Amino acid sequence: MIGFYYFLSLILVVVSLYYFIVARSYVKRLISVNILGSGVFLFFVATAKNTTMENPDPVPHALVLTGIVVAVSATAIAVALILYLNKEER
Amino acid sequence: MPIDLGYLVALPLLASLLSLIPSLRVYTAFIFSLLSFLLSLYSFIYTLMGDIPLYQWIGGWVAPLGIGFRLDGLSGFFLLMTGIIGFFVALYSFSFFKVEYQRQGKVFWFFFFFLWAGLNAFFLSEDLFNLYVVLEVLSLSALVLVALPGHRKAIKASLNYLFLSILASMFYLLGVAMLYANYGVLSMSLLSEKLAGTHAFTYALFPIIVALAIKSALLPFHFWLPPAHSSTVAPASALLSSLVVKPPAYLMLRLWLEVLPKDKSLEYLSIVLSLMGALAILVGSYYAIRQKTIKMLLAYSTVAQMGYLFLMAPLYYHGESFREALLQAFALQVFSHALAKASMFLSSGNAIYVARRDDLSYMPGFAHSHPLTFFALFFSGATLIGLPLSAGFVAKFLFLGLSIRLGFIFQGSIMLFGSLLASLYVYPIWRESFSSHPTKFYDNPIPQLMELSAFFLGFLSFSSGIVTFLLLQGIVRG
Amino acid sequence: MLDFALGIMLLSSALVSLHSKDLMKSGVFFLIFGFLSGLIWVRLEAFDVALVEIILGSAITGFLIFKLVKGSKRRALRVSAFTKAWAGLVSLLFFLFMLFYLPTIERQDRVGRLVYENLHKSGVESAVNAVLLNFRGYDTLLEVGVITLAIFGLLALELKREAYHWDNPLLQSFSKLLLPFIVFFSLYITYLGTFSVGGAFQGGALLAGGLVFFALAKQSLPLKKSLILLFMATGLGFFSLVGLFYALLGYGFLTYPLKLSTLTLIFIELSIWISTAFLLYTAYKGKL
Amino acid sequence: MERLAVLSLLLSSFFVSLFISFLKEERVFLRSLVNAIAAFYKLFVVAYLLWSVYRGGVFEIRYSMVPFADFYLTVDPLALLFVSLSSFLWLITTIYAIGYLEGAPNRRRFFVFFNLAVTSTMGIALAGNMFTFFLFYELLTLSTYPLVVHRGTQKALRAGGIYLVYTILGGSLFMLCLVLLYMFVGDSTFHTGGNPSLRAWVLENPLWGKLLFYGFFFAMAVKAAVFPLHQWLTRAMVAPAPVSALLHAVAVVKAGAFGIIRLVYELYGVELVQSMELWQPLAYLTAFTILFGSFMAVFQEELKKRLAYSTMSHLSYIILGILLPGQLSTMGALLHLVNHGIMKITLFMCLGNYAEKYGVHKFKELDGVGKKMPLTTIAFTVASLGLIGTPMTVGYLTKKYLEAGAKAAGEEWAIYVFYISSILSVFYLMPIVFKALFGRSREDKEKKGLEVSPLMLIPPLITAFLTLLFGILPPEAISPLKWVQYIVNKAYGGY
Amino acid sequence: MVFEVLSIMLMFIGAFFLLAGSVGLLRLGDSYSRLHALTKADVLGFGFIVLSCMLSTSLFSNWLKLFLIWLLVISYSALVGYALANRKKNA
Repeated sequence: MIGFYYFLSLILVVVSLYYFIVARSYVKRLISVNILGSGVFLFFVATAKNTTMENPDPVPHALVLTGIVVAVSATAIAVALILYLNKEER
Repeated sequence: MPIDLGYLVALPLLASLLSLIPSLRVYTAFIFSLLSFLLSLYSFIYTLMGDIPLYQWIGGWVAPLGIGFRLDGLSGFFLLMTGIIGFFVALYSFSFFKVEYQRQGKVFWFFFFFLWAGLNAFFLSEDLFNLYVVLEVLSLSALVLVALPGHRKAIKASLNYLFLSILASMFYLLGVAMLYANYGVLSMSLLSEKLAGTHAFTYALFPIIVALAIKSALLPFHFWLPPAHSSTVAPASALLSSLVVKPPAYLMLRLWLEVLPKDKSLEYLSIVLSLMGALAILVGSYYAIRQKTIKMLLAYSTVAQMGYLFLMAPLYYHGESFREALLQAFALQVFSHALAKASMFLSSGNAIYVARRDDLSYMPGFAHSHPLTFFALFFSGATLIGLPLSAGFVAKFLFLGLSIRLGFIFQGSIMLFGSLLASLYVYPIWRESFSSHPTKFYDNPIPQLMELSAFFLGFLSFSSGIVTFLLLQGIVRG
Repeated sequence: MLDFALGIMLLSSALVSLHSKDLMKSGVFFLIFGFLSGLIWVRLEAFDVALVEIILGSAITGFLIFKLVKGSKRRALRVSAFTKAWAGLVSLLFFLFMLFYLPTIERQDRVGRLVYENLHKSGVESAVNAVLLNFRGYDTLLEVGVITLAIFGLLALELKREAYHWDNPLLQSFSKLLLPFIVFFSLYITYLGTFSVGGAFQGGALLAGGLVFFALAKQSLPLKKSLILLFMATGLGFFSLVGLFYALLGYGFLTYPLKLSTLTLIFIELSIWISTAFLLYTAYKGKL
Repeated sequence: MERLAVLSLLLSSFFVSLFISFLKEERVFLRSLVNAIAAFYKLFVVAYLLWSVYRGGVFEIRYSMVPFADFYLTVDPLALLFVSLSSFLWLITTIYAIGYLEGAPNRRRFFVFFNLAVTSTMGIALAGNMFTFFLFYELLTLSTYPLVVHRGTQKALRAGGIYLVYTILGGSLFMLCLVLLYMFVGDSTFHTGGNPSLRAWVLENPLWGKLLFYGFFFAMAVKAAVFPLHQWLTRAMVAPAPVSALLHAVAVVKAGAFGIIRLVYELYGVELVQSMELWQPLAYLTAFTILFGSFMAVFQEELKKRLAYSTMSHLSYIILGILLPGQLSTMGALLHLVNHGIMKITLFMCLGNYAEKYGVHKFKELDGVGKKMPLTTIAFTVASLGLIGTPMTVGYLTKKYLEAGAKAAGEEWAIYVFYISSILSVFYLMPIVFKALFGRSREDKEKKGLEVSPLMLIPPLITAFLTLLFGILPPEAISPLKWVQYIVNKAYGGY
Repeated sequence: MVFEVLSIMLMFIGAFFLLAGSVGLLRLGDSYSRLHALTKADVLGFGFIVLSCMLSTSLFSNWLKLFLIWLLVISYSALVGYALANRKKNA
């Protein structure tokens, strides 16, 4: 069951990497980065579950929590910059 | 008596928050930049005398559970570098933001101290995930500094920089996740024992090395650096070019020398990195020579100079017996380039302040009108080329000697050729600042503090060659 | 069987969101992707992460992305066939590379066992929050720093653009009615964090959602601008001050003595709660 | 106390240059005062060192500056010869420069780099091992470039560019050889009879030893303007007179020659050089340079270019003297190191006076200047006679020893080279004197008062007088000849 | 025991209404009627599921929480329905 999630995170990372490079607009590139992030976090949480203990290993959970907050803050700045560029274009 | 290394990180953070209050801004900026400089100086002196490597576990939780600060010769040395450059750029910015970019001046200090805290945190931390968060702090604050001027070119450059640095951070995180999945440990000191004899880490190494290459603008990923470093205000580009690009290379060296055991795939990787480094030097210098504006020239020269650190990758791999000399050469190359580049960017800031134009042909004849800025440009240019008495020369000398002793003729010849190329792109700056062509004569004075800080940085980078044995004592001890 | 279904739905929503030409559709599917990944976290018993993912990862990020959808041109960047080819090649190679890697991961309990053994010394019952606030408190300090840095960076760029809003009487009255409950509920979630699922970031994000909902109906908060700035800075300010305070006392940076740790952690959680809320609220507003 | 003396020798001009860089442009008097004080202090220290080294005192400073090599300054008789020469001539040139640059723009920058250049010359002289020598050798490049490009005109910038290309290429070659030396031999300190560990290594693998020797030789030859590498010297004549006087008579070119002396006598050792037959091809090259230099000088229209070519040829006198085996030729070379410096500096200063007073740069503008400026012309004549090697002048001494050395070494062809060169030098020096004295008189530019400000007139007269004095003095009296004899005795056990 | 059977039965009824709502969303042509299906059927289905959950727990505090959740969802979907319709009319 864990192997499936590892594989799923792998696909997410690879697909979003492809679309990151091929993205036509900044919004698409931003979405692909976020999805890549979710893929990596899935890998982390799958590792958390991959233990002999009954409840999962809390350290990756804390790390993913930090990762999500960092990803959100980076997205917030990216949004501001893209808004500036869009406004500038018109 | 070792101080609590936490101060080195927490104080600049507090300073950045305090600098938001308009009335307190100038005082906090001065007091805290001085304080942080003294702190890094003290930690450097501690590496000379105290027992190092000094481990301090945050929250009292030991290795696998908690995060630790580690202070050894190399990190102490880089803390000193950050302190010196941070302090002089702070001095420069005091008068720079009085005369120019007043609006940006208000917010500059917040990101300046954040960057400083991030750099201190990076050189001290020894936990892989913690380094991810610090890398993110560095990229975001550098990013906003790039976007500071607010015109379209700066915003576009910072956006490209943002995307590439998020991608690199995600790759780095993937590498850390893979290492954690296989070895269940995040701290570097524990990792080195666990890695001995296994092969799984080579998989995890690939995303980490790619991420670090992107962050330090190694060749195929260097497109974001020139527009980013050249489109922003002078003190910001000085900080970016001299400090923000260095930590990834430092981390790569630390991983290489201390954490990763010898492995076939590592050898191939070192060869690939060395090739990319060589290309970076050649292409970077080629573009630097062709540039018309001084800031683009300096940005491309950063790409070239960073190439040296990666060029020597095979030496890190094979040079087990010369570990100490390699560390010293690496540290000196980074130190001299950082100081020289910071002084050159600050002087280019002076040039733009006087001539109101960025391109090289309009660079004012500094030799005639502003001797101090001319000395800064002259001495830091000499350090970039690697002329003696400068730490750059000692670094090149060490690298050259080691590459010949270990039989890497290719690396040695590229290193020598690279310093010749460097003189090719530093020469136009000297020539322009010397020419007494009438259009080049501007007598409006540059604020005293701006000239002095640029001069001192350049002079320090040049004369640091004399005291190299003192600077390197920390690295020798541990 | 359920994992398989969730996985397929997640993958398809990601593919549609990435591939579709219409930006609005890719935005909507990105939201769906966020909720589904939240569900998958729940399936993997990572409840705290599920909560954060759904509130922060998909709702707030989705909302920020929707701000972009209207303005952006579709064809901002030129992408040649050559880049498509090498991008495909690179991702394929990376896929194969990772495929070889996956089998090397074996089942072992890593730092988790240590966390549970030391849980009683951390002053917090919930394992994830213990790691987050005490064992790896330094990470969280830097993380709060990152989000403060990002939002102040946003403000520094001083975008003049007015945020999207919809002044409708029904929305105004409803949001006015709902706001107190949301504030109370987010406080409850933050407090809940000390001994079970929940925590500072989740509560803060929830409150941010409420505030955004309130501001959506073109109502501005009755607070002064400097007060909002203060709230935004409390997270980082209080946390680092506490760290320094304990360092001065001689315990060491961010080291809480056993009997004081629960109290300090609660105060730290509250400061993070209030600062995350107002930071994300300003991220929506775009300016103070 | 001894360490202080050596260090102060080096640092006195370094701190002066640092102090001046902060001094405002207008503070002319303070700047000249500081310069003069530093010069006199330096002379005093040199005198003290001369006296105490003669008594057998040993002065040295050694600290490990770089992980593998150390910064080593030592005062041995050879170093003292060069130090006394350059400090004396530096004093002369400083006085001359203060006079010459009266009212010229950015003198502040000029004197900063002027002092830096002298610091590096002192460093080159005092260097105890090849690493320290290289440090100051490159610092010399760095400090002389701004002096060459001082005026900032397009021509000056181009000349500076070429100067940089040559010196940086030479520097890189030097660095490569130094790295090889340190990697394979590990130590490069100078010993009177040659570095023992180096000799052991060279005997082991002769091919590498030969390559290393030629590498070092050509790296130095760039500065010593040996034939293929001399273009920068003639072009650098664009620099102001005091610069070309001090640099091309004393500092830059002599540094190259001095380096070759260190290389042949103190790094490789004379026996090794002769036993490995290293010196023949180089001797032919330098001989060709002598002839080429003198030959080209005859046709130069620009007066300063003419002197540049003559410097090139006279430098190769010194190198040829070093390369020829035997003590006599060595003495001749060391003597010429000093004599050429004194004579050439007089010629450059006289040319500077002509250019300053009547704006004379070309040969054809010279006529009638001699009558208006009698004293300068006398100094010029005496110095050019010395250069030619007429008896009773210092030049004659060097010629006598060089020819005796060549005969002792069994290389008769060298004697003919010296003869031809001195005849050629008659052709390129005497016409200047005759044109100045007997050319058409010059009514148009009637300048009252003394020919040229005293500050610019006295230095050439002093040096011209010295060329005569040292020529006439018997060997026992205190003179460069006596010191050279002392060096050779001490180094090679009796002559 | 009765409660378990009853809650499973209610769960099925709720699921059935949710199915009806989503089918209505897909099949019905006009956007207003689709909106109608979305708000009415789904909210009813959700009500039944909440009821079944309430039956399966014994704690009174859970009952209260579930009831509040139900209240929130009802008012929220009404508001969203109104907003969508309003936007559709003005656009």
